[in-house]
Amino acid sequence: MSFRNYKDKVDEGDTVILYLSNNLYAIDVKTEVKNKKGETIENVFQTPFGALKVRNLIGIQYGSRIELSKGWGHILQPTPEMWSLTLPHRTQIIYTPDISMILFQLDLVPGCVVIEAGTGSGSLTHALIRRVRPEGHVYTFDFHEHRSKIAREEFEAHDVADFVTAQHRDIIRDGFSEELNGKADAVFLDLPSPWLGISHAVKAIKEQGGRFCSFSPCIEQVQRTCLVLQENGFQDINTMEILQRELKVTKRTIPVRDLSFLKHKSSESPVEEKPSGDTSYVVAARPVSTPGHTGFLTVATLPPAFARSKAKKTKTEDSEDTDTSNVTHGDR
Amino acid sequence: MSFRNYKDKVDEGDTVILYLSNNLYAIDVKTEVKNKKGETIENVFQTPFGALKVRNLIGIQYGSRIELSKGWGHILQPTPEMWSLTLPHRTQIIYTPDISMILFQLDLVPGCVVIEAGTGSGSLTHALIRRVRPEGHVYTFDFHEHRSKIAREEFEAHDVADFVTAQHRDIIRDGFSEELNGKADAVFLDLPSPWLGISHAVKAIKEQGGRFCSFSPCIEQVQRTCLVLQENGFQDINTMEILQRELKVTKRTIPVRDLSFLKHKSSESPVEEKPSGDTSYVVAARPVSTPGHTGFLTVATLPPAFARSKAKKTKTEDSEDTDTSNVTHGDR
Amino acid sequence: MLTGKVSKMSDNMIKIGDYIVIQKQNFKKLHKYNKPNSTITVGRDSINLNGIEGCRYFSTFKMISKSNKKAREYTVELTDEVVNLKDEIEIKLSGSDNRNIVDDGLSQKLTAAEIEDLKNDANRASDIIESLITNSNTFHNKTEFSQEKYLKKKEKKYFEYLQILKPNLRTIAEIMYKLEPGKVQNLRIDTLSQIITTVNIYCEGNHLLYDSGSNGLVAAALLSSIGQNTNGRLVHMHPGNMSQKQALLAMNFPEEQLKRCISVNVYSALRQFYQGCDTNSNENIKEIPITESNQLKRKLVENDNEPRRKIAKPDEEVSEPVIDELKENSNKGDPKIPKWHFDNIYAAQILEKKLDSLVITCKEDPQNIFLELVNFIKPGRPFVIYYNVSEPLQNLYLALKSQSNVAALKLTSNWMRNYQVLPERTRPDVIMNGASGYLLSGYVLK
Amino acid sequence: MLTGKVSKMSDNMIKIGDYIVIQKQNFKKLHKYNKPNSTITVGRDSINLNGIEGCRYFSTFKMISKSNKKAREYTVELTDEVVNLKDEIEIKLSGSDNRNIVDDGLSQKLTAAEIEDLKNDANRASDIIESLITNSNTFHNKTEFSQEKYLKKKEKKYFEYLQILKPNLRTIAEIMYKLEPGKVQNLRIDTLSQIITTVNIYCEGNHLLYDSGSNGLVAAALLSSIGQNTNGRLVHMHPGNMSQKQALLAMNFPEEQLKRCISVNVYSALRQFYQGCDTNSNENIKEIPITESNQLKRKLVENDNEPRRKIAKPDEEVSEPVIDELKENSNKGDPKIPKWHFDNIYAAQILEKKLDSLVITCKEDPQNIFLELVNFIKPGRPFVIYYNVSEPLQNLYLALKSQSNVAALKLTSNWMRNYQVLPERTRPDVIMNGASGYLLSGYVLK
Repeated sequence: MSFRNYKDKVDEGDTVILYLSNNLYAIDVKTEVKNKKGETIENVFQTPFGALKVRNLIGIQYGSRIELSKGWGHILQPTPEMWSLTLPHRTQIIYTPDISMILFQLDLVPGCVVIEAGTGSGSLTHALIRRVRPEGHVYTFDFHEHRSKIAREEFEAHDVADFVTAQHRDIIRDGFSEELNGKADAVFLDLPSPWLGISHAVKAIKEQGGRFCSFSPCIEQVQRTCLVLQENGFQDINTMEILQRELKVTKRTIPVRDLSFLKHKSSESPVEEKPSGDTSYVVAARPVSTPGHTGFLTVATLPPAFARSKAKKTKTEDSEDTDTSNVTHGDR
Repeated sequence: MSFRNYKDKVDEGDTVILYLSNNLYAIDVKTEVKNKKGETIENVFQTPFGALKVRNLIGIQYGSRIELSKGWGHILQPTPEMWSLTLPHRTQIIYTPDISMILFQLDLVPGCVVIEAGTGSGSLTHALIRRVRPEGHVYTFDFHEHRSKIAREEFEAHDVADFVTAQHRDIIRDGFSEELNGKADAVFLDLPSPWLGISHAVKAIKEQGGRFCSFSPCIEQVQRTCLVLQENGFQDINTMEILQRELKVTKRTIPVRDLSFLKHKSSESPVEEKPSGDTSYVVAARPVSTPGHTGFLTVATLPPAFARSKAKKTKTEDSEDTDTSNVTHGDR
Repeated sequence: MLTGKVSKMSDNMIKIGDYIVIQKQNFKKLHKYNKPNSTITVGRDSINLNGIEGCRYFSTFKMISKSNKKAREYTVELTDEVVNLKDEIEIKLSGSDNRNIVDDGLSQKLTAAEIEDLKNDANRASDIIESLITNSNTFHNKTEFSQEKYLKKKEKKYFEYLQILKPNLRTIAEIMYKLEPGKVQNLRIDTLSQIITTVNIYCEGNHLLYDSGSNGLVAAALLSSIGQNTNGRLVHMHPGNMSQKQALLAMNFPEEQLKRCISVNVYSALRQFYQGCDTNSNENIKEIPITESNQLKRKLVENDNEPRRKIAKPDEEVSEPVIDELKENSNKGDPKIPKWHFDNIYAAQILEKKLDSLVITCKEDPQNIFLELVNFIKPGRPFVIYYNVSEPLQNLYLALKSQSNVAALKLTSNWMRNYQVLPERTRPDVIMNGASGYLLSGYVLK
Repeated sequence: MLTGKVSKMSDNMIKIGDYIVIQKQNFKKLHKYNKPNSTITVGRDSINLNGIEGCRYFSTFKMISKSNKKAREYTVELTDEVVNLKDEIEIKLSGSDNRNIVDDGLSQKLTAAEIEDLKNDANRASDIIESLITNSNTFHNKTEFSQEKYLKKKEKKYFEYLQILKPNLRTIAEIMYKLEPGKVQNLRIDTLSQIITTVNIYCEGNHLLYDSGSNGLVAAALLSSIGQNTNGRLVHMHPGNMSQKQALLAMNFPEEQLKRCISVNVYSALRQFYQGCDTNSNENIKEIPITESNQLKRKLVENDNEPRRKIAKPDEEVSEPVIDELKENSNKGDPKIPKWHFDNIYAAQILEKKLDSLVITCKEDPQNIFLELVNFIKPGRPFVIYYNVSEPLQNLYLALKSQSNVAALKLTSNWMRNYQVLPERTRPDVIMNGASGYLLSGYVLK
């Protein structure tokens, strides 16, 4: 229940984040769980620093230190950002640097209605919910029935189900539901063939216009999407990529090698041919291995109905590029 | 004549680099020039810091400071790197970060035979010559007759013509000349349609195999090139991008704002509500505006003849991507 | 289920007093539309906006030359259709490459003077360009690509349409950054967007911002995410007498929302908190009359049982503009007590209860400021500090590492790339912005 | 006109004593092929190389299981044809997306034990994988993309071919960096390639390198660009008794070329230069006998009129390996005087005449080392200093800015991105290397 509003203390039913030596773990605060045999047993969470009786978390203040047999950790209240780092992966997920830009580019503020397809593991969905509450709403669709079901259960468990409707639906084939026509401020697509969802997006966006964003790992998807956006009267079409890089800060001591003494004959005792001392720097080292690509974000504005230009077909010689109905794409 | 070997002093006929307050200028050391009327006059080079009588450069040591009426500069002997920064642009040119990687990826060492198309403004050509001399050779082609001629004249003037053959030739249409068959260690293409030059590259590369590199600004060119490389039996096909970023180092003084005094009632005299002091950091600032893209480098190995796999056609459904004979591309 | 923002029709009309965005091709400009016939400058053109009032946002206007085109003075006229040069000008011939083109500066047969006359006489940009093409020796030998490039360039020069957009966080942040990144501490949109998510801003809670260099951009971003008609509040601390609020005002926030951004001088607010009075002078202290408006404010903060009622008379040097800007929101009951006194009290009351997030975007060394303000943040809550170079944050990182009151310290920087996506010409933009600034983030511990 | 490198046929044959590169799919490994039946380890496989001697470089070998496959011991057999899994396995059915696939861990009907048996019994990787597919419930519902991904993964696991390549700078630099970037100071290929061009290395001239952490990679790069049968020379200074030369040796340079890399201890060479003797001890000094070999060396350096002939007896602690490694090149005339004595004299003579470039790739703070060695560089010549983090170079930058003996100071770092180029799946690689190190470059002034 800890996803809804900030709270001071841990209650039963909360999901909490255990921060332990640079790692995050999400823990459901349930005093008891069922074991493999179906028996109800005490809920004990195993950490690298020793076992944690989950019951003991109840009532402690968020931000508190908790002692483990081989060390200690801290209990934090989950945010969508922490959730992205701890959630169970059912698909590839979108992380905070992209999520931040998606929220920004979709012009989302509390009160907006936003459509998302597909739901995936719900990483972005949590961030969308946070941004549009309390009066706005998120409609999220996934063509994978099981995934959609799990997402719904998660939203219930996180006490944010009021703000989100998660449906199993192949929106490429079936479109968003009729009742959404003209209701959305923004549409986000993370689909293998996003360009096939654009006409549905146009239907769903409000008469006063709205924003569109598509997340695609490959450039071919972007190329098709941009063409179809243009044909559908979108303006300000932009494609971008965001990479966040973490810098490792340390105090580094490095040797100093004096060579100047060699200019003069040394005294009887030989000078050691070793570094003559140390100096230290506060260094920010860039990581050897770092995310190199997540996906391209293609964003665009659908103007209000009165200002939409008639859908223009691009010139004939380009048409092969847009005739993509027979291209099949798998899940990423 | 100063492009061939290192020298100590400036001679007449040299090209020298004037380094002036972070700017580089290439100057041909000729004591006299013709003016617009065809009259021979003293050669005076105008700089932002005052006029420079070119005659006075003769005999001075490279690395020397020269005085100008409003300041001073330094005279350096040109390297291919400095030349890239000062040469007259006749086309878009390739700069040192890409040039360095091209030389590296082509496995070039003194003695190699390398083919380049097109010559362009000769930026890369100078670096190729330096790397393969004294026994190697550069063959460079351009379909633009005038450009090819100017390049030839430049190589003569720079005293490196022994190491390079610059020809006007449309190598896509006509291939490299017959006499180059099986002679090259490496082939470099900077052409609007590089994939159309690959079969010619295969012919030109030695029986013992060699390396290939193509520089293209757009991803569509890369996609076609990679497919055709694969069809032609190349291995280790890689596409990469290099961006060099300059960091601006300065000592930056920033204010320190003390707020702790507010915890206590102050004495009669009010404390000023201003920064309480300064601190300074040696900072390396990243530039606001920096090259964001030059081109994609696609590199590959052509194995020795005995180890080349038979040219495999890719599957039929991909063939539309490679049927590109009717695609026209302009100059970049 | 379907609720969402109910937007009034009038919200979509251009009104006097609105901040508006003028878009001409890719160029965007922010403008306060103060009076019906206000004039803006776009490039070298001077454009009178008379007639846009009451039109819908997103409308397109054609620029009409006032007298001759040389003067570059225009009025505007609502239009339905934007003419695309490429659609108007039919190109019959293209070369297959540029091999035969020698750039000798002689390819255009028209003289400069003739072109100038053409510009003054022609009605439409397409007419000018058509003439230029007809009189070019080389245009028809150029490749289709080069021709398009040429048209794009000319279109940019002669494009004669404007669009009026409603500002929002995205457009304001882009415009301010593009105009002069130094004025917003190089705070690029990717980094700005991450500040908002990193500290988990949403419609509830109390959030603390110390900003001394973003011209109100960070406050605008946070308040925008807190939303209209919600309970969230932002305490916006700043040094100096006046907060920078350009971006905040440009958002056209309704009064209700803008009021929940409590802008206070950092010294006054902290003095109010620690000493119960917000000026350093001990003279002229008097009881605050409990007016309706400040009582209302006090009710928002529950359990307020502090006897901090003493506030000083306004210092004569204190900024008029702030007061002016927010005059309507301030207590009309007692004209002698400026609004900022109540703001300081209000802020101190919120500080008392501690806040849910901390954002620092400063020009000063962040260390002192962070160490002071982190005390007001509840345990378990996130913070983020922005600085435009990394070194001060590296220092602070090490200082905080040696303490035990923060967790999950992370220093990050971003890299953002824009793409040109066009058939056969897809590639990253050739110029990118290399300076995104740095974020140091973490969580406050108990 | 057509000259070029004349390569002997024998250069293209795998010989005992060569360093060789073993490539298995994308994995490359460097190996000194010391004896005909030497064994290498690739992943968990142990492979005996018996039989590769005399084969041409670029040949492909099939891995043959020695006994049962569990032991993971292989011999190799020259082969003509590499089998591509995708060409062998015909896939009849693909789903259009993965919507119906639930990953419950139950999709493979074969048990782990059955798969293990299969691996031991099957002759070819394609047989194993065909069985896996046939027994999978979900494979044929997967999309073509997912199927290909699956095959790629399996191919990697069961791929049974090796290729033997001839090492060169590119492969050596890639292998060393990939294996352990820390062992080459994080010197990535883009940065390495720029070191070579920045200091304008070519076949002529004398070049100075101080390297204390690249395992010979920088020396290999510079000597490679100086070339075979040319006049260029590299003075390669290092701290400690022994130079790191792994990469230098792996290049299989001919003796003539390797000799022009004069590797010297920085202290000894500088002492020789300044004091005319290369050890600090004053005992046991004797005249060097003028042997044929050291006279030859002295001739290379013209105008040598310095009376620096005194050298000391070898210090007993001095590394045997260096001497051993280069024994054949050293003066056979007088076994009592180790080669390094002559190298120090030779280096001092070159220093005397000053050099044409300076490269520093050190683990120490670069400032002292640069300030000392820059004195040996001719005016107008380039220098470059590599360091794996920027802060020491920032410091040095400021120090040099305040002096007037260098021009065009520039601190740079690189960013390199690799791409996956495949039909419908073109994108940058999802993991990139963020640490390229930093270069501080400039020109020496008079």
